[in-house]
Amino acid sequence: MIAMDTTFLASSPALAALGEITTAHYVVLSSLIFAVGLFGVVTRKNAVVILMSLELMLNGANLAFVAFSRQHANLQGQVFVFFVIAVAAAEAAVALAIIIALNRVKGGVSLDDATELKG
Amino acid sequence: MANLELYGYVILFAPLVATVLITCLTLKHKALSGWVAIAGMLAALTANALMAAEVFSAEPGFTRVYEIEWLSAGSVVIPFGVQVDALSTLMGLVVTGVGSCIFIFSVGYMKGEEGYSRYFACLSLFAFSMLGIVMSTNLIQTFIFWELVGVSSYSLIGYYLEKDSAVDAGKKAFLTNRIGDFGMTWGIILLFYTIVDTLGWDRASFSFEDLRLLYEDTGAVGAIMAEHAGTLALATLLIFTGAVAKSAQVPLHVWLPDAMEGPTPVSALMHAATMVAAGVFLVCRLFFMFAPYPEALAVVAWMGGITAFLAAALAFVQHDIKKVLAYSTLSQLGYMVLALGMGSPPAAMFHLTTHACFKALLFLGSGSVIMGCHHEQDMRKMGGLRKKMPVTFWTFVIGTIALAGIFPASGFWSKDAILGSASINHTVPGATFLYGVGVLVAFMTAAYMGRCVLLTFFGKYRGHAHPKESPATMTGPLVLLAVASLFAGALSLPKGISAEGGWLERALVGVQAAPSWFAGVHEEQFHLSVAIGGTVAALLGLFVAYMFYGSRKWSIDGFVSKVGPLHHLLEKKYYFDEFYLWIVREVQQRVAVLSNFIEVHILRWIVDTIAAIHRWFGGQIRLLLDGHLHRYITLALLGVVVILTAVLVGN
Amino acid sequence: MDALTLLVVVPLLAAGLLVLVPATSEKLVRWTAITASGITLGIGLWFFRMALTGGEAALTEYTAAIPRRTWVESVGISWSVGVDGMSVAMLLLNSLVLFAGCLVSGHAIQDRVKEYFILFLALGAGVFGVFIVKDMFFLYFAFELAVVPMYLLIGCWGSPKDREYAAMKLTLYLTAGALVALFGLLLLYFETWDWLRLADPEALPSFHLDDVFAASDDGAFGVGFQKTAFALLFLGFATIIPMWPLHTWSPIGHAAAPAAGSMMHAGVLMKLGSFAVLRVAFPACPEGAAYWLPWVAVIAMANIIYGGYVAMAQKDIKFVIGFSSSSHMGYTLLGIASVTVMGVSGAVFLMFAHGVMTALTFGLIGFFYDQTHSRYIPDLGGLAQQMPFVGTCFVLATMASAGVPGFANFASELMVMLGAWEAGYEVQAVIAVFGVVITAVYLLRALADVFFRARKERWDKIKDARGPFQRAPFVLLILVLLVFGMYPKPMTDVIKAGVEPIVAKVQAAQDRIARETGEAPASRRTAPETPAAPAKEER
Amino acid sequence: MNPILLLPEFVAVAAALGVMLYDLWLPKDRKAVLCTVSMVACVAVFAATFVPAVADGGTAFGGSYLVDGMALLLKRLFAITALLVFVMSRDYVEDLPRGRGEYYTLCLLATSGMLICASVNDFMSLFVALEVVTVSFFVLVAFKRDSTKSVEAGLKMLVIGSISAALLLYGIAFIYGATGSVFFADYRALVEAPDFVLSTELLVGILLVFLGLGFKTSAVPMHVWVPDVYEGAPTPITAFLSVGSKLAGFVLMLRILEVFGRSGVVADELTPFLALIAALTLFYGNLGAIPQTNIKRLMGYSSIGQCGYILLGVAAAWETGISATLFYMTAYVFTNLAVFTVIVYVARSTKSHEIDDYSGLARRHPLLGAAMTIGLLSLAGVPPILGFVGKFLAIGAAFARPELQWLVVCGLINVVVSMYYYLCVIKRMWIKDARHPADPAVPRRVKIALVVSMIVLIGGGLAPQLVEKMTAPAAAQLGLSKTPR
Repeated sequence: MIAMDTTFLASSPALAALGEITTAHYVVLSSLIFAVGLFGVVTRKNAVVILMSLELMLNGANLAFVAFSRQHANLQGQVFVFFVIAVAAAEAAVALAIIIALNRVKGGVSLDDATELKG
Repeated sequence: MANLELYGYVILFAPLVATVLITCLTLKHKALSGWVAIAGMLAALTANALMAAEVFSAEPGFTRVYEIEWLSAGSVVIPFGVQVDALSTLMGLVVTGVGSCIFIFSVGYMKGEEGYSRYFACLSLFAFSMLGIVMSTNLIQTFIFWELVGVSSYSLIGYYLEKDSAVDAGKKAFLTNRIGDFGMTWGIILLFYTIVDTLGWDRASFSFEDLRLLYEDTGAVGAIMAEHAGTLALATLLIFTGAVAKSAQVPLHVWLPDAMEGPTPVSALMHAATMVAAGVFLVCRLFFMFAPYPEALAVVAWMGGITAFLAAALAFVQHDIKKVLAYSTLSQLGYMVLALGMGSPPAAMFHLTTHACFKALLFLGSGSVIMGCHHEQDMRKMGGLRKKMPVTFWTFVIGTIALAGIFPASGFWSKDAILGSASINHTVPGATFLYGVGVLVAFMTAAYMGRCVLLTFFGKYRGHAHPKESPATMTGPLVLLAVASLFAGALSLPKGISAEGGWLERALVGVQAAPSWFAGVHEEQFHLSVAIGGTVAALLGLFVAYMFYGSRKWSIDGFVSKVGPLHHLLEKKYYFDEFYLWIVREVQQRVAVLSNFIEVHILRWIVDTIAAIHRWFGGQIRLLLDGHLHRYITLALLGVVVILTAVLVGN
Repeated sequence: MDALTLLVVVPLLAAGLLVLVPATSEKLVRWTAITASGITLGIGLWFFRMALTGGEAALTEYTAAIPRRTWVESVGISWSVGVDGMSVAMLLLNSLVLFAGCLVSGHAIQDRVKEYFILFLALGAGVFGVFIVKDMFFLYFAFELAVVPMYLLIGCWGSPKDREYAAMKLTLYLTAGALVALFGLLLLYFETWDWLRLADPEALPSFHLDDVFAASDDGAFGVGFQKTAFALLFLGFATIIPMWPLHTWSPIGHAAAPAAGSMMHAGVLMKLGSFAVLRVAFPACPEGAAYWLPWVAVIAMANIIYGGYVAMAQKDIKFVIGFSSSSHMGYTLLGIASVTVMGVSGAVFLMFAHGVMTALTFGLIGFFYDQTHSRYIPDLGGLAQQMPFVGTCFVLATMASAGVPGFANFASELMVMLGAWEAGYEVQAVIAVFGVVITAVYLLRALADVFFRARKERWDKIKDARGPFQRAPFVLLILVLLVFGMYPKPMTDVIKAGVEPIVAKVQAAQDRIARETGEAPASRRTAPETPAAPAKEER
Repeated sequence: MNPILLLPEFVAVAAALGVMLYDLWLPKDRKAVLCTVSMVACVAVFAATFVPAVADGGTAFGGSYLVDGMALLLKRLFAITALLVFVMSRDYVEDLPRGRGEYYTLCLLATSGMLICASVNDFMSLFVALEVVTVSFFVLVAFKRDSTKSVEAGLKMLVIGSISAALLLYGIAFIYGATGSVFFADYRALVEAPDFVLSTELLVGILLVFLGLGFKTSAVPMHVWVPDVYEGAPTPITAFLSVGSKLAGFVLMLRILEVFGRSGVVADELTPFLALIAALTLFYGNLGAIPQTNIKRLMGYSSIGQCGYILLGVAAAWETGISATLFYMTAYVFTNLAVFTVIVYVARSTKSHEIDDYSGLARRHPLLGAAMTIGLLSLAGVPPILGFVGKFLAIGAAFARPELQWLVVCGLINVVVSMYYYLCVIKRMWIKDARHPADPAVPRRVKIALVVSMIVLIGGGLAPQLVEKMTAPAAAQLGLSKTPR
């Protein structure tokens, strides 16, 4: 997914400022963070941990936004990030509420407690 | 001659009207139904008589055809109408004449029957169908009524619809005739399209008269026809199979004996006098199609001869009086067909006419006997009825004499005509042999009829009922028919007896096409030798019968024991029925079961399996979501990766 | 509103009214339905009279006078209807069967009368739709509309034993078939659009058959395309004919359905397929037809013989008749395949005759089944003594079905045989003739075992059809059979006029092919008297 | 810059807040008033879309907010959806132990989110609007917090939803990276430029966005949550999900398709991608539905299948295709909501969602029976019902693209498959004998709602042009190719 040509970065005026570190590095980093989050979601059983991994994924995306924003030298990306953070906060709140509810009805927050609905 | 058309349609539709009236109005009022039917029949008779007056007074070969378009599509036109000529008039007279007698007889015979009205409705329907054949102007129309005759016979044979034997007999009759009709349809279509292919659409037609023109054409058309003689002959023989079934010739004869399940008047009218003669009539009607092909005629002749002999032989081993008459009918029909094969339609028609009279007489006589003995049909339980029912006895004897062909009864003349035509025929291979067969059959006929009379009327009564003479409505027709049987011979006294030769012969001159080779085959001379031979044979037959059953000088059992296997063969009716049953049960039914197997276990199975496969997939898919969120996530991400790679690799 | 549209509107409107009628007032419900179907019967007869007096010209004129009512413009759906001789015959058939069906149901149906008649009328409307529309969208629309109510009719009022399976199978099978046909229709639709766009790049597409035919006449459809399209259309529609081996839905469907259900199903539904083939597939893809029909002529034999023998092995009277239907449809197929005026007219005439006959048969079977609750032949027997009237009618129906002269079926089957031979299918013609023998075998057997033979006490309680209300439908149908059997000319003339242009098209295609392959054109068949009128129309 | 364009959204949000406040001083037993208020709000929203200033359309906030034919149509559909959902919610909510006020508030918030979705014109508002809808639904799904099923459903939806949101977001990031903008206007200009070349990351971005939206439209592979959540969620919410949230997803799909699909290059990439998804979705939904015994679960699978059919039209990606899609959505709103209304009220009497408990419904309660039957037949695509026309148009539109005809075949096969399981339900209602003698009590407003839906369904089926007159212009405005390529 991240094996992309970065020629489109060539014309960026920001390159000079960045010195060695190109947008490509940020993008790679962001996708790594995203991947880590993904990995966490797939592997962990604890709902709370999964929630954290989800946040990680979002933040991976955020990093990409910021990087691109920097590269394109416009603020749209950064603004977007604020929106994402806000939304993520709301989502986290709801998520925690749900997890608490789960804990109340199931006495646990492991995903294995939630296998009643199937087929 | 305009009113000829009127007569024609009256003859045709009067019985139909009767049928409709009975079914729609008078079902409840039995007596009335009977008289409605008789009225219809008499109307037809009158019209027919009027017609006869005009037709027979006209010059020989007089023919009028009145047609309307019944159906047309593409370039095919199927007409419908009435054809008025000597042949149809004569046949019409037989049907209406004998028919009237039997209708009246039925009033007495069927008294008190539950389905009285139904009986008369069907009887009128039959009359309509039969007259339809007679009056028909073309092959399709003939076929239509041909089938209808089959239907009405089905409905009358199965008249006692609670009796299994009756129902099955009806079915048998219908199906056997269907087989004949199959050949007939095939023949008609083949004939039609052969003409289309060879002569083009504008010459193609179903009408007898158009076809006759083609066949009798001596010019270009005739030449083309000659080229395709093979196909045309085949078509002719296929059409003949229809006649074979209807006139119960071997091997399609099996239905006729069983048809005796019907009420006796029905047997008399349909299965002796008229319906079964339809085949003979058809061949006369189409004789111009047979005449050019000696091979075809040979087939016809042999079929007739064989039937005549085999059936006569069977008549000896019957105990049911009606069965005896039935087989004698078979053999007499064989006679007529033989005559046709020998190239003498007039002789055939002559015998048809006379036979209609005396065989109807015999059947009605037997009917009267049967009623007298309270519906007992087994001759072994009769005997000595001579005193108890004199009228029946005498009329029956007259009928027997006529049938045996003893001078001066009508049978003598007509049989003589047939034997004569056989004796002088030089075209049919083995004609002389067939002539011999004819004489032999004459002997057998006399013999088994003698047996029948002796068993029934002489000796002492062996039954338990109290036989007494039948009412006038029954004896009346008997007398009428007896007179007819005696004097019908006058219709066609051959040359040498009467000055100008056979009247019927001359009237039917139109019937015969005469290709060159054919001349003189059929001219009806009186041959003393033939006459004497026939008569001697008949007398001999009566003598033998007397020795066995009258004086009992010769032991029947001893004789039987001598010819054991032959007797057994006769008892088994040459295993025809067994053979057909085997076809039906073993072959046909197996095919049916096999097809059903394919239907259920292959076709249906395939469809159901397709459905089952879908259900199975459904079951598998639901298992994907087993409730574990991890599984879900993995599935989703897997899907994402697969789809992305698929698309990205795709381009 | 034109009378044709009325044919669809009246039943639908009646169904709509029935929704408002309280379910308790069953009498009102029944009479509404009967009146509605009566009106359609009137219209049907009116059209038949028009065809008789005015001939095809009158019908064409009438059709031309009906405007195209644009429905969904952007995709070219329009409500436009029309009749020709062929559809007039079918309209008459459907209105007859619908009317008779309503009468029969009038006393046969006691449970949920309201729902029953709503569905029944919807079914009728759908069938009428198929017979009159000239728009492919509505053709499919009406087709489905006719199929789906059958599900509930069979499911709710059918015989409990096998109704669920039968109903489901029938509905899914026919829908699948319809969808195959739909694929073909869409092929035609877009091919036609391309053709329209040649003339005017901005042209909107059109589902209208006239446009399709115009494109076809203009040679817009390549031979390959026609082969594909015809194959799809034919396969799709052949499911409901039903053509062997696609027939397995049909007999069990007959068996499970309630009396009037089987009447509509066997009497009319099964005719939709062959009608649609003649109405759409033939004129649209003559080349395809010319290419495929010889195969159809072969399969028709399978229908006739196989169907006959399977019927012979059945113990259930409804199955016997069911398989005999698919056997009879073999003749229709053969007639269609012959592509001669004689054969095709015969096929259409047979559709009519068989429709009436089989409706009669199922009406009668339903009548005694409602009392005996057994269709198992060995159980029955001697019924003619308890119910002479029904027995008589059944004998007549059997005779008609066995192709006895005097009934319309004989004339039509004869036409088919003549047509087949004319087209050069001699072998098939002979086999078809033989098929009549087979038919007689199993029909007479069934007849004898059900209605004749010894009286059985267990059936002594059942009642014969009494009074005009119960007898009317049977008498009506029998009369129709007899009238057109005794004197078929009026009907055949009407049908012929409608069939000729269609046949002419395909024959022209056959001749083209023959010229190309260099062999002599199909031997002896004659061109129709009237040449094919190009189905163009000012747009 | 004319904020009046947002009137419908304003109304919705105001109503949401109003309800929340009003809830504070309403006595416990009079919460039903809130339902009435919400319904009035929906009507107001519906009316607001007809205010000339709104109906004329236009853009706001520097072009990041767009009101065009499609937007208006969808807004109206959302209003109707919400209204019908409230109609069926009232009694249901009365049975809830607590939080009735919040229920209505959240529904109205979700509605406002959908309304915004209909007219987003840049990715920021797209993401926010989407999340507004999603997050509200997280809460609503898990609303019965003592019910294990409800909570579990909430959790599952939450996790899958967040993952898809992340995917979406990452896709947007890619697009932003490739183009340097988040405004659709810029994209339109970009792709229509003659020198436009499709870079891999732009493509990947677009695909990721579509996959992310697949979560809302319940398209494979993001459909995995659907059956469980549909079963676990409170029934009116299931209804809302199955219609509102799905349509929100589709309107966004269409919007992005409209934005990027103007360039043949992109369209050629998208068509096979969407076709693939459509095919998978069709088979998954319809085959999976066959063995179901729980009506809500069945409807879950069915809604996956329906999504497949809508995708048929989307994949076709030409004017008629979009028009067909909009048509299908319109039909889908009334159809599905009618069905779910019946489900809600049957469950109130039988306390069960087992399909077997629908036995004899047609006898027990003709109105519910008829509504359910017509609804299911409409889903199955049987004339003369609105759903049939929608299906017909969608299939026809896809058929126009020769490279999509294999997809049409899949569609046709699934028509038969889906007809099977819908008929199985109908069979129980009509043929089987009743299990529960208890007749569901149905209040008048619900009866009215059902009758109206039925009239719409049948009337629309007989005269589809009435609906088509709304959808076709809306589709035309999007300016996609007028003929199939």
